[in-house]
Amino acid sequence: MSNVNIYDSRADAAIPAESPLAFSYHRSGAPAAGAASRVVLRERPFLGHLILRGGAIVLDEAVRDELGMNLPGRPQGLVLDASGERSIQWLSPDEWLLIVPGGEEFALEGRLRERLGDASFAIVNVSGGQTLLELEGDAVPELLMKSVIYDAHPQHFPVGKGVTTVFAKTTTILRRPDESRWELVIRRSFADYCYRWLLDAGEEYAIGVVAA
Amino acid sequence: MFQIYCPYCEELREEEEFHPKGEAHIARPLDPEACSDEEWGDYLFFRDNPRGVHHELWVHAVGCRKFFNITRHTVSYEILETYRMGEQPTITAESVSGDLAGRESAATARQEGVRA
Amino acid sequence: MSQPNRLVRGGRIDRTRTLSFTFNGQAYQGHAGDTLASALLANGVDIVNRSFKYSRPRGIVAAGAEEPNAVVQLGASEAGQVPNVRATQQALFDGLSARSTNGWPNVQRDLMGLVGKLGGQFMPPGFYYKTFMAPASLWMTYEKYIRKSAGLGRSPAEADPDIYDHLHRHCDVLVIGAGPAGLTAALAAARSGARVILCDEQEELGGSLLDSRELLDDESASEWLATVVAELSGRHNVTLLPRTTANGYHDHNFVTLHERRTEHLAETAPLANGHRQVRSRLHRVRAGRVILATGTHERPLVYAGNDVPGNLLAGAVSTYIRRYGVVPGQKLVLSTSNDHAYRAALDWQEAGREVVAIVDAREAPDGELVDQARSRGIRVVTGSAVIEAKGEKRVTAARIARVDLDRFAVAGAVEELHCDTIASSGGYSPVIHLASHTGARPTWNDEILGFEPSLVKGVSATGGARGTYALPQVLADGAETGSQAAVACGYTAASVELPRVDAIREGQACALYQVPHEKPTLRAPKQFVDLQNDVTAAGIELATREGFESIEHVKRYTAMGFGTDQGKLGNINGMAIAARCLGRTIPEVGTTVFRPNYTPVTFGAIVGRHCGELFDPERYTALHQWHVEHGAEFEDVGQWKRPWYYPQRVAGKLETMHEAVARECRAVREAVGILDASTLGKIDIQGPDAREFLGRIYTNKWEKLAVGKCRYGLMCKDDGMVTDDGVTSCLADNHFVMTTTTGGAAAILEWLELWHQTEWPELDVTFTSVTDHWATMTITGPESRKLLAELTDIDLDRDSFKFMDWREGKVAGVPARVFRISFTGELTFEINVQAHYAMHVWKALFEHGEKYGLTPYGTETMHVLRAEKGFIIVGQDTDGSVTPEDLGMQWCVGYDKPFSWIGKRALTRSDTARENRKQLVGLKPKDKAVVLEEGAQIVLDPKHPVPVPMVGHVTSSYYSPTLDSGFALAVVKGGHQKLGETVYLPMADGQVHEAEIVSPIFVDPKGERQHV
Amino acid sequence: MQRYSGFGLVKHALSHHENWQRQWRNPAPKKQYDVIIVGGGGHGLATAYYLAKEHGVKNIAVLEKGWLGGGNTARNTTIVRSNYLWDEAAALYEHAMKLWEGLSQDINYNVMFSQRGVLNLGHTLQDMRDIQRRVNANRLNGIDGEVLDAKGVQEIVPILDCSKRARYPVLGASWQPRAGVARHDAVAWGYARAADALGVDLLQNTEVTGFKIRDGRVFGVHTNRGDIEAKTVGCVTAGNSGVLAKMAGFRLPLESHPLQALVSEPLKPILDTVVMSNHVHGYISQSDKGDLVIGAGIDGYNGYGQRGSYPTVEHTLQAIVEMFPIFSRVRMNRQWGGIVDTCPDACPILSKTPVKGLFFNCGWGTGGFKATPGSGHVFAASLAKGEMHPLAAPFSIDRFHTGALVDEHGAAGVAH
Repeated sequence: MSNVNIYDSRADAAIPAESPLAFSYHRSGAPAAGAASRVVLRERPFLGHLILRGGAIVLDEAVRDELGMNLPGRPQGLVLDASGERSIQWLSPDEWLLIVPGGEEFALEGRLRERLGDASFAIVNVSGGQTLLELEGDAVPELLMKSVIYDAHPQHFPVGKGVTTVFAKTTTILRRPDESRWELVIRRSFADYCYRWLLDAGEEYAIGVVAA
Repeated sequence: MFQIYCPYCEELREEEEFHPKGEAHIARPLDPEACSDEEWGDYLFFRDNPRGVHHELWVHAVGCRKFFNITRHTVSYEILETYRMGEQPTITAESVSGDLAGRESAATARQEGVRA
Repeated sequence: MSQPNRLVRGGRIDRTRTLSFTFNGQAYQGHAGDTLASALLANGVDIVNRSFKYSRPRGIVAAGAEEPNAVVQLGASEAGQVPNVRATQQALFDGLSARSTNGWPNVQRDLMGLVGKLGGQFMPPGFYYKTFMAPASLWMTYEKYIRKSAGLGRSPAEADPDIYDHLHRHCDVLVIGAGPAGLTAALAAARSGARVILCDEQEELGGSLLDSRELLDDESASEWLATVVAELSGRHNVTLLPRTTANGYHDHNFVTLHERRTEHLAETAPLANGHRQVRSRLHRVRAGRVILATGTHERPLVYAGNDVPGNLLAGAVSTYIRRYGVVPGQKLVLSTSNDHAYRAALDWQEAGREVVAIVDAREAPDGELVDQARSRGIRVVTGSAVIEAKGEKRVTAARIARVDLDRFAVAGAVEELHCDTIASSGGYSPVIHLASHTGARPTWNDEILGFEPSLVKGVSATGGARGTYALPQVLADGAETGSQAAVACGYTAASVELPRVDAIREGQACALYQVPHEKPTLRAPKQFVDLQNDVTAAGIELATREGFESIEHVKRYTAMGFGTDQGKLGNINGMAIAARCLGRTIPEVGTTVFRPNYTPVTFGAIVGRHCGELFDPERYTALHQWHVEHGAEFEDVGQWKRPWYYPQRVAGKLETMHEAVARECRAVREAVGILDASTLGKIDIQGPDAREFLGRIYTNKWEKLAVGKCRYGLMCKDDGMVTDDGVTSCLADNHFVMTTTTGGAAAILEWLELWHQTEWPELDVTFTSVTDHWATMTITGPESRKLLAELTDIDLDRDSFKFMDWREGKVAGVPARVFRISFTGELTFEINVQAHYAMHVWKALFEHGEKYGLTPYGTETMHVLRAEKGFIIVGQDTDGSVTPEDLGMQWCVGYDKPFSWIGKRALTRSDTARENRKQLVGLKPKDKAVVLEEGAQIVLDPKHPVPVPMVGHVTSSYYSPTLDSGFALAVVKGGHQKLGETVYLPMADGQVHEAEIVSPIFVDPKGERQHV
Repeated sequence: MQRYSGFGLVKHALSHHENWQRQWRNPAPKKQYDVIIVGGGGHGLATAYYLAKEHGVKNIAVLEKGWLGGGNTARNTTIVRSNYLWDEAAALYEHAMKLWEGLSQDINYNVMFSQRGVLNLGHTLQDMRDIQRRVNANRLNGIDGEVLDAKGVQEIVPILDCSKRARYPVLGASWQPRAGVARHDAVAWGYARAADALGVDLLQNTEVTGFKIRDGRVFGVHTNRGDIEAKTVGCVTAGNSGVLAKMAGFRLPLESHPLQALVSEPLKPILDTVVMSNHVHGYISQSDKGDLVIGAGIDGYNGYGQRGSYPTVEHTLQAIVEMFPIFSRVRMNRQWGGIVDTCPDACPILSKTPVKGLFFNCGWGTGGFKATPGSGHVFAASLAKGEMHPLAAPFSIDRFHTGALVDEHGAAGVAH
């Protein structure tokens, strides 16, 4: 759709950026991951996050051409590209979350907009508002059981699935990009709460943090 | 606590992901200025509030953020169906009056049970 | 130390591990595997408590969740106190310390007992409704003493050192109860591949198999049990949860399981591998199918003196002997209505103690166990019952007699049998509590003389829980039920080979609840129905005489079933007694429905991790650390922590709020201030119909707002009342960004979606929250342009970048959108950058801002500055009953917009269009030193007697450093027509303030400063 | 009526309690009454009592489909207070408060009205503004109350966490000393006994299945025990008002929601006042028996099931433990739910209806129990005169058409 303002809000690499967890690392620290750690948490900050709105049929082709991925048309679908660096996730029948390496999002938005022309769609850059946490380790399913109300049993939550659900007293997007890894996409203003929650709930698994 | 089938996510989800938004199918009058005060008040405030089969509006607030409708029994709390915005229910108080009448009276009777 | 009642062998306890504990300060020993109750019985402790109302000595009656008497205070340390622990469910651990909850000076010699003995007669049910009324003024004093004598244990006085958590579990089949039925059910479901959870409230799985006499495949039940548990625990698809009570069954198969993880180890949770562990855990389970394998509770018989220590349930006697190796006495009399209870006598005899007699209410009992008893030489007295227990602190004798159950009378001579223990059994009640938690009404079954559960969708019952009692049938029923449940979840049935069990033939039981006494019930010695609440058969009879005919009335009037045991022992006996008194049958009297919890659950476990600093999320902006480091005090706004003010240290002293705010206000009006405004809700709106949508949702017009321009908008609900406000900017023709109030952000996004999705889906527009994406820094004050100019490439010239314009450009090297809007009335720039860079920009502003006197200010200063300009805060100056017109904001209402926008129609309703509504005005206190109280009520005649007619109230009030005076915003009836009039504000301290109604704009009424 | 007294109790004890009279009769329904009250809860029984006592109406029936006092009267958290914000609501609740103060003596039944005081806590600056506004209004309306700061609150409730450590620290409270709690069941039974003594027929297990209406005027009801005639019918059926309105052919501006409550196990006295917090959402008192009585929030959906959702209970206990960390090891005994008819403005409806002679008293939301005597008193006067009592008049159904709502949750947010 034309007649929108698209704006690259990402600054030059020289400008210092702070991840949503900067204050949390400062205040709560980051327990080192060790051999006993049954959960390891790693933040992947500063990625490009785009919200894509519109009809699946309209968007599918554009996404495939620009990203080489199919738009997941089924609910809870999550698709990654071959590198695993780019992903697109179903959020609602007319809403998807695109996550790409930081810095790619503006150009991608431009290319998608150009390709989609006057079709009915919207793209919103939300990169500054969220961050991605990776969880690995054998106790992750149990830690998730403590934290999210959604059934994260591997049988019910296969690789390639992603949901928006309740995390403690806030919300998260929970994704399973591969067999060993789970991802949480959390909102910036709730990031500290989520971090404190994970450290607290993960204490019995000797949770370790690989700080960004 | 309910488990609700979201017609957009196409699976059963926990009630905590949803917000109830009151009676379904309350259409805003197309020409509000033509309404009398009484008609406007009726639209704003007056509700069916049935004891039995009820159509209600919910939103999958922590999920797909879509509004949709639930047909639910307000005594047994059984969810009879969920359907998308713009659709009409296939189950109504009238359509199940035979089948549910028994269930409802049983449910009503439950009210008088002894509470331990 | 000796344990006089401990057998040398037998039971499942570990005699090699001796544990020390104290009860009422006295040291005792028990063994690993004991409960506190079994250890107390082993040590010959008869009196464990004093009763609630009559202070009668009470002993242990049961061996499980149904125990009404042995409710103790646990804990050696103050923080480790736990009130009202049921000794029958508390595993013994080394160092355990417990006390009785009642009894003064102690349970052995209790002075209140005298009161109970002498005064008991004056305390029939409901006596307090009939007394303590005169004089009325004394009730609070009476109440103090009533309260003092009530209650069981005491609350800890210190905060809980332990932690708790929740697990959100999902499974195909949840099996509740790991007795024989539950085990085969779980096995069948598990073998089919279903995800299974099996929980049991006891310390170990097995249920009745733990004290069973039957052989399974020719071996003791524990052998078979061990094999099954081994298989289940080896399966990936099975979760076994011992020490876990299913406490609540909720709608759609949501079940709460309370797992006690450390209560068997110590009073506060010990560390595990150096880490804290949770004391108890709540499993919030959503199950495809729920199987109730909860077994039965035995009913005691109701006879005179049935509360004297030494009266036990027959089944409990067996449990203590067979499971714990404890015989709770020397000489036993068993009073029964059924065969099953004969086991208690057989077990007693096998333990080497004397069975004085079995007194059976049936005329001709003929089951296998009866034959066994007779063949072992035990005296069996038929057609009779124990009509009274003698003894005070321990049973000394049983008075037995022939009873005529039809006529409810003693029918023969009374014989007194010396004994120290009376076991009784009046039959078995299926444990149906969970099944009735969502309102399903159990039905009476005359064959089993008990209530059967009625089951909602997705729930089945098996074994004793549905009245199937014989072990072979129970095992088979469990397997069948488990298999069906798995199939219902989409799995294929798997086979379960059942162990061979020789069935014991049992004769028909008879219906016996209250045993008749020679004297009529009202004159007989007390016959207890509900031991915990001291409810007697006479009390129930009296209630029915007084017209309490509904069983619910009877229960409420007598308090039957309202204890911490929730009437597990007494309810059905009580119903039977009420039925007899009313000449009705039990089902005619009613039914019994239970409420969660099955057994009480620690608050901490229900709260889980949601306490302390995780009670509610604290939302932070990207600049939070800076605020903390610069000494900000914070205000809670919704979940956000917003800087409230920044007290500075001046001459070694920290400023008061008043001083800090005055300084911050002056900085803004005279130089430049900076506010972190990131918390404002921001919604990105795109689509060709975005403009149309805004026009419908806001009160004012949007069709002509040009790209690059901003506009203030007001939102109403369809009742015409203001609900939110904010500035919305046109980024492009089809692209807007809306700001909302901090607290309203989520609700407004949902509000927009509601209208779009339900009423106007044809409008092509989308809404996305970008609140977190953008950080917003407001620099405001006469020096703000100069400051910003040092950091930006944007042309800040007043003619090219006008008030209510926005521009894109770099600020401190960061791409930014800058909005020239003002909430202070001063020259203002709101700088929005991607939040990752907020700290960089903020610090850069301070690097350059020092020379201009850049001063951070918080919400308090913001409030003062906006109020001086008459800008409202929705939720403070409005309260859901205020229209745009009441606010005098007709300039913000598009009366002639073609679409009848949300809220418009309601404005012309008769009351909404009325004159003399409360309207927003300014108030100038006559004494400028006075800062009126926010919430002060406004009157026209302060001398008017109470009730004084009120015409409005103060909504916002501050001291203005600019005016050097207090000032306020207020709503006043017809205020817009009353400018210049004087009103009065009578305060609690007797002072009456005078104020003049003025325009709500106190500073720069022409709005020149923001345009400079 | 046999008068109750301590002396009488002794006398009965000496005769083994064999001579107590029924507290109320169990009469057969008559064909016709002057006034029928539908609903035998606290409000309905109070209405009947005051009709008989103060308005000389002798021929009254109360129709109860179950057992007396078996609805919300039996299911609430027993809090009584009158510190409402708006003049109209404050006047009605204060009217009730004055009746509470002499109620036990008036009906010769100890309703155990314990004026132990109620604190409404404030946790945010806006909470405190609202509290000041309300207390100032209360004072000018002649209702007791004061604004306390955190220190003042701490003095009254030493076990409350008033520290700044709390997520939402206590900033202060409103304090109404005359407020308190009462024994809920006794209120229903006391009114029932007193009404019965004045000749009112209390008909239990009598369910109204329809109204007899001719020419827009009511002249009786259909019941499961046959038709009963009366020219004046007052419906006081919280939790069923919408159902009855539908029988009479109109709708009401209310919805019925679950409201949950819970109790702990009985404890020795630890909490001597009522503490309510709207912000963290929990309210608590300790019953004379020792239970902590805790009220939860309303579930957002319609429900007649007398139960709500579990998270509502969880949130409430989180709030309680947040306020009282020492209660973490105390255990919850029992939870239950009631059905509250809520109006859009959190105020009741006391009103004539489109059917002449048919009056409704409903929509009390979470505020019903505390209003019981006042509600019955003004409703009785309205039924007797055929015109709404001045204190009831602002609560007419009309207000939902004119817009004259009395918005008790808009500003005060304390409608419990």
